[in-house]
Amino acid sequence: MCAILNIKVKILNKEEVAPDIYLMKLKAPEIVQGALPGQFIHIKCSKDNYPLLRRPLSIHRIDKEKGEICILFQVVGEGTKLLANRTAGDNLDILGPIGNSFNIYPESKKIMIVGGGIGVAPLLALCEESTRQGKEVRVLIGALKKELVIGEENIRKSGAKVDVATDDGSYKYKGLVTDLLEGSIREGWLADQIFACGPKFMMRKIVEISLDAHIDCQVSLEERMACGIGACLGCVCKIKTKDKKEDKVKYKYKRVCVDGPVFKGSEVVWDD
Amino acid sequence: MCAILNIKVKILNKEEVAPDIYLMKLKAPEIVQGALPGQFIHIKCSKDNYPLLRRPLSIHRIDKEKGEICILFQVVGEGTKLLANRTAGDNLDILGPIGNSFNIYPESKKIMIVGGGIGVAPLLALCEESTRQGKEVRVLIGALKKELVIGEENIRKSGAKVDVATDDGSYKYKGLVTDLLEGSIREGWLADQIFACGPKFMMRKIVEISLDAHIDCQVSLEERMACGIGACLGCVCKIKTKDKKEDKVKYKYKRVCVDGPVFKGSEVVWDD
Amino acid sequence: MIDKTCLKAEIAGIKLKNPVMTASGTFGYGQEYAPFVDLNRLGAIILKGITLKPKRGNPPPRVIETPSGMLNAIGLQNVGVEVLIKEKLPYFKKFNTPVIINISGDTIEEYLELTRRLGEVSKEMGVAGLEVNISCPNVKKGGMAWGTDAKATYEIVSSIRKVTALPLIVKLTPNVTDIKIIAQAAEEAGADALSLINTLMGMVVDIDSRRPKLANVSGGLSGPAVKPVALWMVWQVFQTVNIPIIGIGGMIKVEDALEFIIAGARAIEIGTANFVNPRVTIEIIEGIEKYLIENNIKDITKLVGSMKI
Amino acid sequence: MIDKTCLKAEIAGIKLKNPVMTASGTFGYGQEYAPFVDLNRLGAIILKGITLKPKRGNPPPRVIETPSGMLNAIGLQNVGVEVLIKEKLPYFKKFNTPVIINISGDTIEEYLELTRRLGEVSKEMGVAGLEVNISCPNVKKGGMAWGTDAKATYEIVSSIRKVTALPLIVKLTPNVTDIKIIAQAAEEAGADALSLINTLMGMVVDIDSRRPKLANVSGGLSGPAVKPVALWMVWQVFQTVNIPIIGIGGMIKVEDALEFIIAGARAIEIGTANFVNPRVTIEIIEGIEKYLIENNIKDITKLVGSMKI
Ligand SMILES: Cc1cc2nc3c(=O)[nH]c(=O)nc-3n(C[C@H](O)[C@H](O)[C@H](O)COP(=O)(O)OP(=O)(O)OC[C@H]3O[C@@H](n4cnc5c(N)ncnc54)[C@H](O)[C@@H]3O)c2cc1C
Ligand SMILES: Cc1cc2nc3c(=O)[nH]c(=O)nc-3n(C[C@H](O)[C@H](O)[C@H](O)COP(=O)(O)OP(=O)(O)OC[C@H]3O[C@@H](n4cnc5c(N)ncnc54)[C@H](O)[C@@H]3O)c2cc1C
Ligand SMILES: Cc1cc2nc3c(=O)[nH]c(=O)nc-3n(C[C@H](O)[C@H](O)[C@H](O)COP(=O)(O)O)c2cc1C
Ligand SMILES: Cc1cc2nc3c(=O)[nH]c(=O)nc-3n(C[C@H](O)[C@H](O)[C@H](O)COP(=O)(O)O)c2cc1C
Ligand code: FES
Ligand code: FES
Repeated sequence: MCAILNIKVKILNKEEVAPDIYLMKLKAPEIVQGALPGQFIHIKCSKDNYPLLRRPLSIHRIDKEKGEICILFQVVGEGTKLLANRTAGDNLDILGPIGNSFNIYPESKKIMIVGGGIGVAPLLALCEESTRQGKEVRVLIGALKKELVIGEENIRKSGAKVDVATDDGSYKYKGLVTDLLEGSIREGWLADQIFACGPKFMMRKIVEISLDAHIDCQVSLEERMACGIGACLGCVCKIKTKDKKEDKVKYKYKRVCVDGPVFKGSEVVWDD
Repeated sequence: MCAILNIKVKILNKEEVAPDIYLMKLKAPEIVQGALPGQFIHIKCSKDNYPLLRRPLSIHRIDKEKGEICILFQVVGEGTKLLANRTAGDNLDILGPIGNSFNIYPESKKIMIVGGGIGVAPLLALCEESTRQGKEVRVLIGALKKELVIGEENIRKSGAKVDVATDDGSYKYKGLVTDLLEGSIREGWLADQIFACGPKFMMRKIVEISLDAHIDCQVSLEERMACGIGACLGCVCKIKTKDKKEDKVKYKYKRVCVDGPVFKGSEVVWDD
Repeated sequence: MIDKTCLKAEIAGIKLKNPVMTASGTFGYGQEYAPFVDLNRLGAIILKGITLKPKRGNPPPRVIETPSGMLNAIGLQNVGVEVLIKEKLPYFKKFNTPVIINISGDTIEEYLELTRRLGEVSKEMGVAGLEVNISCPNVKKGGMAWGTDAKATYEIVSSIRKVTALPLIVKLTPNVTDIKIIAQAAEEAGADALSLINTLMGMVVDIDSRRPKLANVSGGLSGPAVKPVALWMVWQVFQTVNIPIIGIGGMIKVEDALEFIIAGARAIEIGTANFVNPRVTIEIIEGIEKYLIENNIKDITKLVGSMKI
Repeated sequence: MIDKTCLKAEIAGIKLKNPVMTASGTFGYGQEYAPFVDLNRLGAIILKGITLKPKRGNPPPRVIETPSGMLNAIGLQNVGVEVLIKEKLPYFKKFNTPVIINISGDTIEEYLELTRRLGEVSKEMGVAGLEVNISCPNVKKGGMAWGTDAKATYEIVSSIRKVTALPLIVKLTPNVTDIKIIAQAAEEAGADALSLINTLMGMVVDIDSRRPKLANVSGGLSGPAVKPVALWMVWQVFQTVNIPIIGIGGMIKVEDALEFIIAGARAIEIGTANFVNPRVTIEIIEGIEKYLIENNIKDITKLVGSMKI
């Protein structure tokens, strides 16, 4: 992990790739060399102090040669709305790269990557890195409907096999992306590692599936953040602790920003 | 005075006419017919609620034929900065027209108009209306330095005689615009009415001069505003009261927004 | 999905078409907003705080913007109760919206005389109720002093209660250690409803002149900045008293109003937001209706205090 | 125009290069901000609030943005004093910036034990002083209860005073009716300095789930939204006590810091703004220096409390 920098990066390009979903390319040679799949950047969306806090967005793509990174984000509130209004040529104040990144084991041969909704954002970088390392990669994408399926083409270009599930059946398989995962396992395609990012209920289900199938699984979590660099303790999630006698509750709080955002699926305590 | 409207108007044009001073043309047929020189509009500078309050800006020019009004403003803080960043084609949420306007007496023949700094903003409309009514109009413009002299050309085009004073002497007379006023009175050009807008100390001095010369004088005041429509009582200024016995302090608070912004110079209590 | 919902509320016996009222001091004497708002559509109108005699108010500057808020130190400038009765109240005859008078005084006697006077004319002039301001931070005497002490609150509210049968809303200040105690005192003293919050004390300094930006030195903070504080206090008081609560503080969009209702406010008052968007009250009424319909809630009373913790 | 100015300040006997410190809980254990800030340039570093035993803290969500502010309900998650001493404090050996420890406890005994323990190691580990947090709104026991009552404040501060010679800064809560009384109690009890404000209590409601957005229900409001409230309290306390005041609350640019100094703060703490701009402390130090030079002020102490009213 390289040091977190606070820099101004130039917006090279902005594109609405799906309704309310934007792809933005940033010139960031200072951070691109150290950036790893699964890490994120913490962005000041506006030029003044409103909204006040930064917004965390995953690194969608890492182009070391050109010194560029991409982000892929959905407009859900004020911060992302203002970000979507920024234009090519603008400077963006970011902190990054932040977080621990997905851990691809050298010995893994087959990699399964599952993304739900905007959760595919960090997965393209992961997919490209995995194929670069010569792994056999399959990607499952879940979305509400056809227009919201994002990243399929780029993921396929990277050399991975892609399958898609839509809730309403408007594109490819009708149903949940977790059905596809279960299907592929049933068919006997057993990955050495599963990586997942998406809605909580989806990740929880994937962790269950992976535990049943005895496949190592890593998930990328989200939590509301303030500092983004490990100082405020605002972004914690519950992580199981090794059965210490004194510890009645058997979990401790870990920071999603710097202890994560990627955690072992088996360690996450899912409540509510 | 016509009713105050809350409307969205289109920005037709924006131009930086002097360093940090912008001229903006707005399509506002709904309010242009009733608008009078000296009135202002109360503007939501940003698209969100930051900064929170509207900002009052004088109507600089009224073009009834085209249904357009202009504003002329100086960037001094967050609100005006955001306004300066708005672009042609944008919609602007405004309240207006607001205030009592300058009162040109039918019997007046000679009109003297004095503006200091950005205080010239409401005076072009006044000047154009005065010449339209066939008055003989002289205008004195004061500014810190040459680049900050604004409106001279348009005022001259309207048919008025213009003189300029700059503090540093970089353009025309070196000194205060009030020197020019005193000079013209000494030379015997006695106006029937003096209208003034600018920094407090300038208006105060002009009122003194006008009282000495027994010339009727109207000044346009500024005060921080919240509602801009007479409801909050936030924008008051001290106005002399007719010597009522019970009233020891001999002034009352009047609202700049709807009781003004134009007041008789002789009625204003200038303190601090 | 349902296609109709009921927005009606009853506060202190006052029947409201909907729960959206205007906060005292931010809606003038009503008429100022008539160009923008059909006053008939409002739940109730609360007028600028009134005193027995006219009040000049504080010197300017009286208002200053702060991050997502504003400070005001109007100092209760108002026309006095007699001019109110003669010149301001008649205007409302043509509307069927309840008009509530926000009252202030330097002494208990002044509150009482004001209450009696408004009681006398209430039928004729259509005074629906009184909102007792014991929380104004911008006047030297009286004002907030009543609202920061439970005993003083009890004393003034029970005194007023004795001289009037008018619906009595007591408006609380947030500048206290424990608003629950004050709320309880007001309830025990006979308040029919509570409204909260008034403004938080604040100050801004001009670093060039090294003087306070407000001539009055301090002012009252209002606007979105204070919303979280107001919500917390409404929720606290909701768990404490049995009389209805009117939520106030920083609402500028329908979501804000819904937060207050869910936290226990049977009605709400919109203040500073009127300055930003003069039609905000109507937009919030329409937004509440839409939310109720979309969420299949047939009656807004079902939403009041529905927060689960 | 002068070309040099003196930024030095002394608080509770602690010598500061400049008046800019980091507010507890917003600067972690210091190290987190080292990539962005030369820690040697800071006036002082105040670490995340520490307790005798490690504390797990509250469940998430713990933070939520509000208009120009944020609510937090961290619940004092911290490593406990022993890990602090062993793993966190050694890091500061290479810096010459005073490190102040913010302490909390459930009981007086815990505060005392913590104080004694830190006193024992203070020389060796470079503990410059203690900031006693009697104002945390996010813990069930202790916390703010001490800071909302003058007697309790006196009791806890005088008890701590008896067991330590370390510089003692008492951190006050704004959630009180009259902060002057609390400030006086702390002064009388032997505090060397006061810091204010901690956060204001607040809440945000999720209108979809109809639950509070914070798992802890309430949280502490900080950020620019609270600045006017903090300034007013600093000014109030400045007129009341004779010990130095450290201003805290909502500062995000140099003008804000200057407002606090003019209103009476001998030093300031920057909190939430660190999250927005990790270099904000340095920018504020540089900005203060520039202001002093431009205004021909040779020594910052001349500016402290220079407000004319
Ligand atoms: C490590 C990390 C990586 C992320 N990567 C991406 C990404 O690549 N693309 C993308 O579109 N989004 C990503 N998110 C989520 C993104 O940060 C939020 O959508 C964004 O902060 C919302 O800001 P806003 O101002 O637009 O919305 P707000 O007005 O702040 O909130 C709108 C809604 O969004 C949700 N939300 C807000 N903040 C968060 C948060 N931190 N975590 C989860 N939900 C939140 C809430 O439910 C809220 O109701 C990531 C979050 C984290 C923690
Ligand atoms: C009736 C009226 C008409 C006006 N017409 C014009 C005009 O035509 N052109 C123009 O450039 N300006 C005009 N002004 C002044 C203009 O409203 C302020 O400059 C503007 O509101 C500043 O907003 P801001 O957010 O940029 O600055 P802020 O950040 O709010 O303040 C920056 C500085 O501007 C000054 N200021 C702010 N608001 C006011 C105010 N309401 N009155 C006086 N000073 C203020 C303060 O000294 C402050 O330090 C007018 C003011 C009034 C009351
Ligand atoms: C300019 C102004 C004047 C006010 N005058 C009064 C008043 O006369 N009486 C009163 O009880 N409250 C008064 N208030 C307080 C408001 O009624 C309200 O309680 C407060 O502003 C919080 O609500 P808001 O954030 O929606 O503005 C005033 C507020 C403002 C901003
Ligand atoms: C995330 C967070 C954690 C905090 N933790 C502590 C703490 O442990 N001890 C303490 O005394 N104050 C704590 N505070 C309060 C701050 O030190 C400060 O008093 C407050 O945030 C106001 O300053 P600001 O507006 O500059 O943030 C915390 C504040 C925040 C935002
Ligand atoms: S966001 Fe501050 S610790 Fe993670
Ligand atoms: S700005 Fe509200 S009365 Fe003038």
